[in-house]
Amino acid sequence: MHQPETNGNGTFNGAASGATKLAPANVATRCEKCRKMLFTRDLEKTQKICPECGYHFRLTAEERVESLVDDYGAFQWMDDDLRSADPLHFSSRNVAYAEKLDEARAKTGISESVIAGMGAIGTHRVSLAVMDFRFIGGSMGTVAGERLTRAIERGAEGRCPVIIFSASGGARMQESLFSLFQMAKTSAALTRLRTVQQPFISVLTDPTTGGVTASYAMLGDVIIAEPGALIGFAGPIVIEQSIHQKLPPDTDTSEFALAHGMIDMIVDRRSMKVTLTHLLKLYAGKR
Amino acid sequence: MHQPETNGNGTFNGAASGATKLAPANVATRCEKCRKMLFTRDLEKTQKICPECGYHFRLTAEERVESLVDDYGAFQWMDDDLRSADPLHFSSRNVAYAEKLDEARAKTGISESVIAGMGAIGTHRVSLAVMDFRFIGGSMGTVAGERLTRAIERGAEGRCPVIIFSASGGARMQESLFSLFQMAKTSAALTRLRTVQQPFISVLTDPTTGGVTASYAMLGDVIIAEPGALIGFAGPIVIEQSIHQKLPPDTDTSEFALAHGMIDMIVDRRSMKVTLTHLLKLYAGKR
Amino acid sequence: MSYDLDFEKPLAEIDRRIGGLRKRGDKARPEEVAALERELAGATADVYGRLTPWQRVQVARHKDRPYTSDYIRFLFPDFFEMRGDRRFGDDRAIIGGMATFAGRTVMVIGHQKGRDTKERMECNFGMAHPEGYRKALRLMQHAERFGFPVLTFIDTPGAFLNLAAEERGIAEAIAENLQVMAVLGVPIISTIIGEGGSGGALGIGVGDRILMLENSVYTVASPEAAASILWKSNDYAPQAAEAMKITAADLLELRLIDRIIREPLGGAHRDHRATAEALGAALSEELAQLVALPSGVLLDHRYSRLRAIGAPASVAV
Amino acid sequence: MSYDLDFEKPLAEIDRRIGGLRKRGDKARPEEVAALERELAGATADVYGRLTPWQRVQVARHKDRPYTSDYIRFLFPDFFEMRGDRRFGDDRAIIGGMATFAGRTVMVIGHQKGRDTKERMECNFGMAHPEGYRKALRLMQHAERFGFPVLTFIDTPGAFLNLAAEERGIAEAIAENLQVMAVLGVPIISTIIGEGGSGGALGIGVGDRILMLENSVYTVASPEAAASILWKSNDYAPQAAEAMKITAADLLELRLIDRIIREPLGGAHRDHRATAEALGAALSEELAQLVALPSGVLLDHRYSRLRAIGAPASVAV
Ligand SMILES: [Zn+2]
Ligand SMILES: [Zn+2]
Repeated sequence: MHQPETNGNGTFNGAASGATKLAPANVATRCEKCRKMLFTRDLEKTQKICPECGYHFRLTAEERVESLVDDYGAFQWMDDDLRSADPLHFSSRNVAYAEKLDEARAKTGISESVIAGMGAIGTHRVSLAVMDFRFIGGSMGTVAGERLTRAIERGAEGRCPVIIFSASGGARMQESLFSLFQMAKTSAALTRLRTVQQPFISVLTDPTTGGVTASYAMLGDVIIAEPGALIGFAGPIVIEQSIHQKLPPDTDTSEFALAHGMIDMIVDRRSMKVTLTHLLKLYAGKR
Repeated sequence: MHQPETNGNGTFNGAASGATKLAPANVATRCEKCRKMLFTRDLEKTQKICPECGYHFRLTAEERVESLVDDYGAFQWMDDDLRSADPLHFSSRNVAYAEKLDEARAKTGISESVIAGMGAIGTHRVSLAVMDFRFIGGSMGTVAGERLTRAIERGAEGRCPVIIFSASGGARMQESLFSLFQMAKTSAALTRLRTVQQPFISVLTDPTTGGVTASYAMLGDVIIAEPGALIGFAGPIVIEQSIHQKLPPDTDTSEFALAHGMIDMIVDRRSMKVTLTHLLKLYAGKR
Repeated sequence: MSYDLDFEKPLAEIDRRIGGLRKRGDKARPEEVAALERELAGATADVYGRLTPWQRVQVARHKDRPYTSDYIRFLFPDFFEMRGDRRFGDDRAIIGGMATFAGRTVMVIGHQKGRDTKERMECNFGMAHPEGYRKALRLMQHAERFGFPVLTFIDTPGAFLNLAAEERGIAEAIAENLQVMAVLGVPIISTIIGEGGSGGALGIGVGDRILMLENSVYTVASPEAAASILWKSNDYAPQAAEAMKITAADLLELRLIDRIIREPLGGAHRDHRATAEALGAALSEELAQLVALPSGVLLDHRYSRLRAIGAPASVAV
Repeated sequence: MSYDLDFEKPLAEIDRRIGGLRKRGDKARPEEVAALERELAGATADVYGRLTPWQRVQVARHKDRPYTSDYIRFLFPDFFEMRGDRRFGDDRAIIGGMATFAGRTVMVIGHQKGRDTKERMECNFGMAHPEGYRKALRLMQHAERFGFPVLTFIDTPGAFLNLAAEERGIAEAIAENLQVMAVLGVPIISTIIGEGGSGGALGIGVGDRILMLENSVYTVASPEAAASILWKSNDYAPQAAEAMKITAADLLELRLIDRIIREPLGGAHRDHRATAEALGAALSEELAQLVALPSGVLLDHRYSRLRAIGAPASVAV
């Protein structure tokens, strides 16, 4: 079974099964964009989109899966047994990386920054992997890289489309070069998918930066982004620090990426499933 | 034999065989760039490069071949029998296109805007084609397109490199869509060369614009240009007329093309043969 | 829809009279209106039945002529737009994406001129920058990877001629498309739906079949440009249009295109839906033939076709 | 050549004394000079024999360290530079071209930091824009077409981080290279010659063999950046350098690289020629092994190698 660490008492969008981390229904949250106070119960109804301004709050990985698949209960979780071997026995400021991983698992209820499995979207069987930014900034280390690679391989072997929802600050520093090389590994895996005429649909959510953008995430046959997501290699803050250059306010947003030809489409979360279904139908069309 | 129209009394660079159109040795020409008066006999010694400022005067196609091949007398001219079928029976201002062709032949001593054949450069056997801007602006119609295509095919069939020196204002209007489609034909022919691991070396000389740049000429495995050549799709004059925009003075020169990543190298004419030989040696290297 | 082209003046006059009658409402005599409408139809058939090449240029450029987006609306209702070249930008002068057509998934790519002022500015009047051709390249290679036939729709005065286009290699972008299309492993059908302007048209125009709408034109240079060079004055554009053989009928006779799609009475701009239906029927027929060919045969035919264009004569030398 | 790194102070002192003796000219006692030179060699061997990771970072970034252009001068005398991405520009931070090496034609591609101020500006200190990676891509595909092995030389603080790089898709450019290199049909050998900075290094760093010069480093993020995030202060860069296992010796032990090339006494910057010769010998050996492999085997090995990187542990769940 999936997610032993999950406390299982959250709710999302009215579904009974759960692993989500929303505050109780009567608690209020401030919208990051329009600064209005919003009730959790209202956000639940809109898939965590601000009813006032359309701001897309971040979803947990499990909320994401639930929002997409036809039958969440039937979703086959995969590779949940994988754990970082902590190849460098890394620690910083007297805190072992292993402890950080334990903390992240406890906090998020999931076992790593990527969760993955097989399910159906609009009746189309797909290999789906989703990142969770809460888990050490959605960073890609050996487990994330391996789960993404296996998700791609399941598409290649099972001849079905692969869909990955990214949300990541980049490579995980605590696994150093092992993390960096996951960029090469995931990108290489996609070449296997190409040989079987199955698509890779890459969906970029807030935020998708660093090594993830510079590898598989930008290699989608189709690349979709949620509105207002931060998307870029460095991100505007790093750029401003690095070159002491003040940037236009929309730098490295979904809209910026669309304007610069990097993505195909910006899709509101409420239309995401129908958009993916549309695409899956087209790719399933007679050749 | 090649070039029946050639009067055969020119001289070039001291060679006995001839078809060039230089003025008598004691006649003076004004340099297009530095405006100095130069004697033909001096220009002959420098392959028509201004000794004062390095300006590259245009070469005739035959001068070009002579400047490159190991043994001009042994150069095998090819496809000299091809003539435009004038498929539209074109005329403008009561002058038939057929008459213009006759005029151009008489003026230049060559039979069309491209001449081609097989020869050796630095002992490497190559298929060589050269354009001549004097022939209706080096325009590419059916004969030019066919000769270029056959030159490429000779490379593919004989497994030797193809070198084309371009000098063209673009497609020949008098053959209308037949001319336009030569762009597709020559570009398609290059795909045949790719399958036999033989290179296409494209050399752009003054001027190379229009349909020629938008087809085979920009598809070189290596692209070389002579210094100061006009290179571009539209050319600065057309752009200025079209959008009423004053352009920087170096727009659409070889140096502009190099700066914008479109060509590999600018080569002085006096180093052209040694550069091509260098390249041919590399492509002939063990795989 | 008004009759506003020069040669449509007689039609405009009849139309004005019909309008006058109609304004009278119930007082109008139906027989009178019907008679005038028959007269208009007859006159239209007459005028459009003997358009000069230069008049066809006017029709091909008509502001109400159906554009790629109109054909998408009628023929490809589940069109999924794919944007951007993944390198520099998303050029709105060339649009493209996947859609279902005749029971299979196809890749649709076409120039877009833009209808109103705002859209025209966005689309740069259908004159693409290098990133437009590179987006088209990406989409064609995507189509090849997935085995989707490619349908292109050509409607451009030409590639854009400005400094930015030169800087980013407009010539290279078109050239690369010519080479890639020559060996793309899926069927390609290109249709000239309006203006086929030179290299900018050809850049998405290499195909197994080349179709033309009845009143579209395909030119190596615009008649105005050709006139200014060969006749030394723009005023000779009608003569240039004539001499250059730019109409669908001429080009079919010269065997440079494969098929003409008839337009509704009075031109495609008078009935977008009917035009789209005629085009759709033709595409469907041609596509059925092409998908039946093994890929090797398809590519051999395509190459032979390109190779044979404009064979010159041989003379004794 | 001076000794100007912090940890070289004892060496600088001996060097200064030798210099003092030499200045006296004939009056200098040769035995005395020779003794000091022996002392300097011994001290250098001692200091360089136990460099900390952070000290190696200083050596890897040394202003006199040999750059790609130096290796080209020594190892590839008939180098033919190929410039431009054919799309946008010619990035001087990555240079490349064909050359003869070990009896065959190879494609050489490497970062170039620049030696003097002018060259450093031109090369942007070895931090490439997207067009640099796209030029590298063009050259690699060219190499594949002609069957030329690819040798890459990595020496960059990282890809450039500015607005222009983001606008033109620096992430996409690196990503595409990773994918293409994974299946490029010719041998690829990548050597870290100085700084292997993150994605900017990896963008030309996927290979059948990964070599490192003894004092080069390969990092997922610069020690300074890692320190500022994980230790909350740049000052902990030495600790970060240590913890991240960035040296050739560590990475060989972790089996992330294949081979270390020893540097001359006191670091590569003390003898460019000797460094180049050692590198050349290693490349020649590795290349001989790789070209002997059938292309299918080569690619299977490359994929397996990539596939196996950082296999996580499995736990019961
Ligand atoms: Zn809000
Ligand atoms: Zn001069």
